[in-house]
Amino acid sequence: MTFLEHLNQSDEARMIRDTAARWAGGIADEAVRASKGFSADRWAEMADMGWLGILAGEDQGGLGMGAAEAAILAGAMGGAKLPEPFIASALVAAGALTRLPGAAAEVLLADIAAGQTIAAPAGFGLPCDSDAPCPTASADGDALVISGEVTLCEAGPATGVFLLRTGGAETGLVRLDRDAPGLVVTPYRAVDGRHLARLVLVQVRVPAEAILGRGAGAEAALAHAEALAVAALCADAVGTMDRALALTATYLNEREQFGRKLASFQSLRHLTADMMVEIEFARSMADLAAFGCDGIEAPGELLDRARARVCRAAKLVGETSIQLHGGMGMTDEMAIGHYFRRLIFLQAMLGQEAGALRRRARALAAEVAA
Amino acid sequence: MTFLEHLNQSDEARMIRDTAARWAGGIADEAVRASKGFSADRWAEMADMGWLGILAGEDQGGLGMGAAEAAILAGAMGGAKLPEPFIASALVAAGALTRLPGAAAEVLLADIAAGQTIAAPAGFGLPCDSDAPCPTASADGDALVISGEVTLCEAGPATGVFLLRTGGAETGLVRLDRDAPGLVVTPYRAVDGRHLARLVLVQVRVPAEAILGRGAGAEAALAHAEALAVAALCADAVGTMDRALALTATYLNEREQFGRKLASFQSLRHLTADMMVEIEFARSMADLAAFGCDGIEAPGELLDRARARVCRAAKLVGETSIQLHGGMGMTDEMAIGHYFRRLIFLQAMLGQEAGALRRRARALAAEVAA
Amino acid sequence: MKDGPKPGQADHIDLLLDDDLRAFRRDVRAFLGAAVPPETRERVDNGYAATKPEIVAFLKILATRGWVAPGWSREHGGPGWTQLQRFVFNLELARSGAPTVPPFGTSMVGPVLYTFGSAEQKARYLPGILSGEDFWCQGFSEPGAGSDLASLRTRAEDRGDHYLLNGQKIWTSKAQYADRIFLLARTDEGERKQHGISFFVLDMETPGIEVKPIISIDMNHSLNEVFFTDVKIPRDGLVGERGKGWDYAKFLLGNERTGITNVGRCRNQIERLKRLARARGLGSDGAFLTELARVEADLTAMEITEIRLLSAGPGAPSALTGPSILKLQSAQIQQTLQAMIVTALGPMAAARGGEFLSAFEDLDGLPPGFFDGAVGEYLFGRAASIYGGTNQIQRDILAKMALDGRA
Amino acid sequence: MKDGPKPGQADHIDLLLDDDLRAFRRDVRAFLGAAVPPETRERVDNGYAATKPEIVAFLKILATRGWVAPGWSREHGGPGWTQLQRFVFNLELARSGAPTVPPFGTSMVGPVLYTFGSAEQKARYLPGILSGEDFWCQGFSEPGAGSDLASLRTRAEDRGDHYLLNGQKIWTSKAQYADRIFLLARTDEGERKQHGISFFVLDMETPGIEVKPIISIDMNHSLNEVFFTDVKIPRDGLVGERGKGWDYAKFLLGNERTGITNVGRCRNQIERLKRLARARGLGSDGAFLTELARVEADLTAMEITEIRLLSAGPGAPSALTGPSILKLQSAQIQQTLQAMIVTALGPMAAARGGEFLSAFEDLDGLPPGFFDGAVGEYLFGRAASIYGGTNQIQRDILAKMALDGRA
Repeated sequence: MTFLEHLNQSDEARMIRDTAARWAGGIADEAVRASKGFSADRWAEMADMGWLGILAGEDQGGLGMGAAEAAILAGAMGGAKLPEPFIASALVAAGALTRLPGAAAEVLLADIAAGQTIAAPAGFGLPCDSDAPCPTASADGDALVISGEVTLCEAGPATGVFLLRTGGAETGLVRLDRDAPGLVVTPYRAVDGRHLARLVLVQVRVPAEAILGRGAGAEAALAHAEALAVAALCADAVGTMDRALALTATYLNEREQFGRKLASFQSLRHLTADMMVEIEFARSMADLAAFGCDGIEAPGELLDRARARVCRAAKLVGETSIQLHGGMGMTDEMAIGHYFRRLIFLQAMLGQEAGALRRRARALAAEVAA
Repeated sequence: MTFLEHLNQSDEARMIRDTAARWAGGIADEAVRASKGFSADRWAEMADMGWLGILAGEDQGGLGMGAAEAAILAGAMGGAKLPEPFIASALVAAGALTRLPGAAAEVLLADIAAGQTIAAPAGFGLPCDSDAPCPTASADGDALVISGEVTLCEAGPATGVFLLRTGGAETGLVRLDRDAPGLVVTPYRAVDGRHLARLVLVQVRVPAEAILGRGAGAEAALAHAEALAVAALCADAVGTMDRALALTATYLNEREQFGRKLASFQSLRHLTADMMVEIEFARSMADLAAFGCDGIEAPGELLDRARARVCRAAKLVGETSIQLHGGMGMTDEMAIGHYFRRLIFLQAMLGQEAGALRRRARALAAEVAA
Repeated sequence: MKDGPKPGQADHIDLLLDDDLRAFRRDVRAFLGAAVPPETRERVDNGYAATKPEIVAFLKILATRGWVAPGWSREHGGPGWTQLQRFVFNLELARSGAPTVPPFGTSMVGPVLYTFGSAEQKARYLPGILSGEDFWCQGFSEPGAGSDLASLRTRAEDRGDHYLLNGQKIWTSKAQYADRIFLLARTDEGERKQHGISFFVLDMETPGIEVKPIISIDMNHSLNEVFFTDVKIPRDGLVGERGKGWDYAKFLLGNERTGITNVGRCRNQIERLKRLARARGLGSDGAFLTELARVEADLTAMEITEIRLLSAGPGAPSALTGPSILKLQSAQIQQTLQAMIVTALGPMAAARGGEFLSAFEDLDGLPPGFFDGAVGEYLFGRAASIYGGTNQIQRDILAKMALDGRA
Repeated sequence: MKDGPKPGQADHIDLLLDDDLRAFRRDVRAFLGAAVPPETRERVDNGYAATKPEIVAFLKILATRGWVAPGWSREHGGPGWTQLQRFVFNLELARSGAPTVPPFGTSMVGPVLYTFGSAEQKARYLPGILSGEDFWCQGFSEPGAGSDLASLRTRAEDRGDHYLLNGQKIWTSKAQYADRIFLLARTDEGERKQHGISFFVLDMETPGIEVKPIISIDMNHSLNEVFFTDVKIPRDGLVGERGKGWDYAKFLLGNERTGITNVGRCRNQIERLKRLARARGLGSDGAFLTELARVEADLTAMEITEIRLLSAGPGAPSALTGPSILKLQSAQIQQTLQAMIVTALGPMAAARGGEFLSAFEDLDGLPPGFFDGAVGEYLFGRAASIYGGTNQIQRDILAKMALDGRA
């Protein structure tokens, strides 16, 4: 597939887009607040529509689609500011599993697709480019024994399985059940209210059949999952920003000050225009990132550019939308603040603009010094 | 003197300010253009008013004033965008000489003050913080033999003497006459039209009586001259920006578009406000730099902050003033472009914002790594 | 210069002061160093708002030196400090990690009362402000009016022995703590909407007042809506002349603007950034360090600008532009610092709340409160460019002077 | 993917193209590599405008392939390229250091003529455009009208066998080189000021035309004023319908906007920045390198946005917002790059002009033309946010769509 084909969505992709827009558009702000981080009903609906298996093959009960379609869904989640771990389970964890051979991966993928299991990537993908060390694994017969910590993992009470990246002597990817002896899961919340957790592993024993991948095979799966994470987070951010802009435009048209509609003040109009520009540039980068997952062999540097540019846009759009809402934007009551907080979450998951630029700046240093 | 006393100008300083404002205010744009980089008449007027000796002691025919008063004059030069090397000769060169003992320095200082000699600092002060190496000197009996190059020196046809900083075996400061055998002065122009020159020295012999200072004594004089250069350039920039703002405000009030005064468009109004803010912050830093010359023992880091902040302001104010003048701002005919170019010159002389921040960033790296 | 910091040290303020002010600064620093409890200091340093008990306890200590109302003259029971002493005092307050003292009593209603109030009002209200015992709040903004104060719709109807107050205020900071409120209400219809507004003071216990919390985007409660339903304001609750409330409000807001640069907090933030950089290994991140150097230069410029404008006095031309310039730049510098800290937190900027605070002992050697507080401060910090006149309003004010030749 | 650059290489465009486009790109690159003389390449790369002889010589070579008018269909004698082929062609033009081909003939008046002109006009004017022989200029802007084209005051009075033209144009780029001009003039009074404007073409040798240079802030002459005093335009100089000039101008400006991102030049600038960084030892300047990485990301976003908008076609909703978005961002990216280069020049950014060019063999191993050209480009580059609708106008256009729901 070329980038142009990617841009000209397939009929299937358009159908996904329309369905997602309709579904997400029907979810009220109050309903999202009421769910306090997770709605089992919404999750079941996603499963029913096949979205939790969007990347899984038809053999695993999935839709067998690619990053382009996955990104469409992620964008819809952003637009409705849904807190469910769709990206975590259905895209990043499932995306890694699609690249792993073996029955264990297939079974888990099918469970995720069916909505029976929610999986959380641990130590990769979310956040991108984490600077924290992975838990270390050592062999014990054909099992592994793992100790260490994952400080941030997108997992809530409903999350049953962790896909853990391991470091140390035995690098790879394992399935870790929530009730594994020696695993302590401490829950906490994200700035946008979703569920997160800290994992502490003390001599956790993982049997051979739960080892999903090792060495180069696992690395390739992880790289694919990382790319999917970037693409999905970028798409989520664009969906979030689109909605933030729409809310802001509505607000400016509704409210008056000094006897005039806020939307009539040129300074506020120009700030709105700046938001539009940022969003359009972010949209381009989200498209590029989605294309990069399936269409480019080693998209790393392009993904860095994408997350850097999307982070910048997210910061400007988030901050400007609050500014344009004035005092009202400072209240939790208005939806705009929730979108602002989601954008903060997404920037953190994307590694922040500064983090995304770091690798390239180092490469440039080498190039310039040469 | 405390900073507060510095801010509350003396009667003498106020007199200088009023005289300078009146004099500079009377100089027409056309007159400055016509002088093509230097007006002997204006220089003579500056000499008559005693300004060329503002830093020289009364024994040398000077006014014996300090950096605060010198900065007032530099600001006036900026406001009228005068191309004469007032800062170079009367402040930086003369400022170094005031800190050097000995008859040679005294005589030269008196000549500068009287307007008989125009001196140019070479290898220090202008530009600040140059990264180019100094010409190197070695002893030959009690004379010095100097070879090397100074790429940028603020000197024109009327410049008769260079105050040269030497490196190599014999670091110090020497008087170098323009007609010294082995010295080649190649003239060129600055972006704002003033006279610059490249100096190339091949085995130039400087007799003992022309050696103005050596070692620590010369270093102290050079440090003082560098501080004066920063203070004067900052003040010049503020004077330049004040005038750029005034020209812009006038233009916006005179011109119409879409049937309305430009000054009535909120977006243009806000850009004007941003210019004001930048100028006021730059003014504070110029005050600080002037105070630093005489009132603080080792003002280096404060001077770095001052030139960094002033450079940033100069860039924004210069660029914004052109933007607000629209197409007309793009023409050489309008005075505003000349102020813009002067601000480019001043930023270059101040070492650019990036250059001014470099030393502090390094210090912070050490502090943070510790 | 022997009292000043060593050359190259970050604190340049001493270099700009004379011996008396340096001595004053040492005195203030020593006193505050002992006056602020370590737990308060840490919470405040991490960006959390002080609790009411913390504020009250601290004011009690300040009152022992007569320092609760730094801006008041001796005549009114204040310390009679110069503007520069106040500048230094504010700097040291922040440096010590002291709770932010709400400005409503000391900087806002107090000066209105001693300037325009009756002898009875002064006697009744000023002592409680000076002792720190009375907690005030401000009833200016109204829903839909935002920066456009003159459009207010709360009415105080003259009923002979009292005014009958009906209406609603919004953004009332700390109203949940307040003993008293000062407010603007419309008493008459004026030709221009600025006319016919009056200035009142009122006990918060008066029947008919209802305070409803506004949870802000940092998920904290510091703002409120205040509803007035047939509230009887005694006649002596009117301050100054009826219908002159707009003038008093402008007088008060003028006072407010000079205190909002928050230079001291910004200095702390720079120290926090260094601490964070050390913890997160950013010592080789040239972009970060240069950005830090840049904001340091900005902050120095703001300090000098504040000193310059303060020392110029109210008659100088800069007195008109100065408040807006300082407001704009201080909002920008504060927000830049807040954002820099959040960015430097990296992925953990994603976390917030009580569970997070107890999930970790430390992160990169820093307490989780450092992270949580920084994100909260960034969120609530968006207010810096909104409250007290948005950035857009400040630019309008400045442009009027530059382009229309009037204030 | 075997034809693409290696992963990690700066040029991502190949990764986005299909095999045909990659082959097309190779063909264009090979041809242009031979077509541009090294001296021209260096001058253009340093930021200088190409001279008329350089442009003419280059167009002659382009004409051998039929590539003078990349946007024209085969029907009109163009290569019939897709938007993406044109995008790639533009990229390679810049990459090769080719002279900037003035858009006046090929992108502006040409499409107006073949869309709205008479058969005679097409026969007379199009061949000269396609061969590169005729140099055109544009007479739209007038003094005092700036971005407000509809306020123009130049009049063309109907005198039966001719129109009598009186008035003045300004900002006429390259008029000193031009053989012909197209212009807007008022032929009738309309109810709205957009009405009654007509579109004319005219030989520059016609008596009564006077061209006066405008020296711009870079001290160069590329702009002009053009005065018309009783100039007789033959009747067949009127293009399309009388009074419809406003519509044709809008059609023309729509074409203009799609070509102005200058992505290719920006890519060159990034390479120049690296070269400069190498020469000036900025390899350890983390702030500089991060800024460079940031603008690279920006440029990638602009490339993708341009491809995205081009591939969406004129019917898509983005066709309305796209041109303004690209114009705003391209101005910003170009200006950022120009300023970064000037800043990285250090103190020598102070120098300019012919004496400077001959005073040095090289500076830090770079030719003085690198310095002089960079400062000149920075100066003239301010125009990017002014001409073709200022940044402010572009934001007005975007806000109308976001807030008023209309274009």
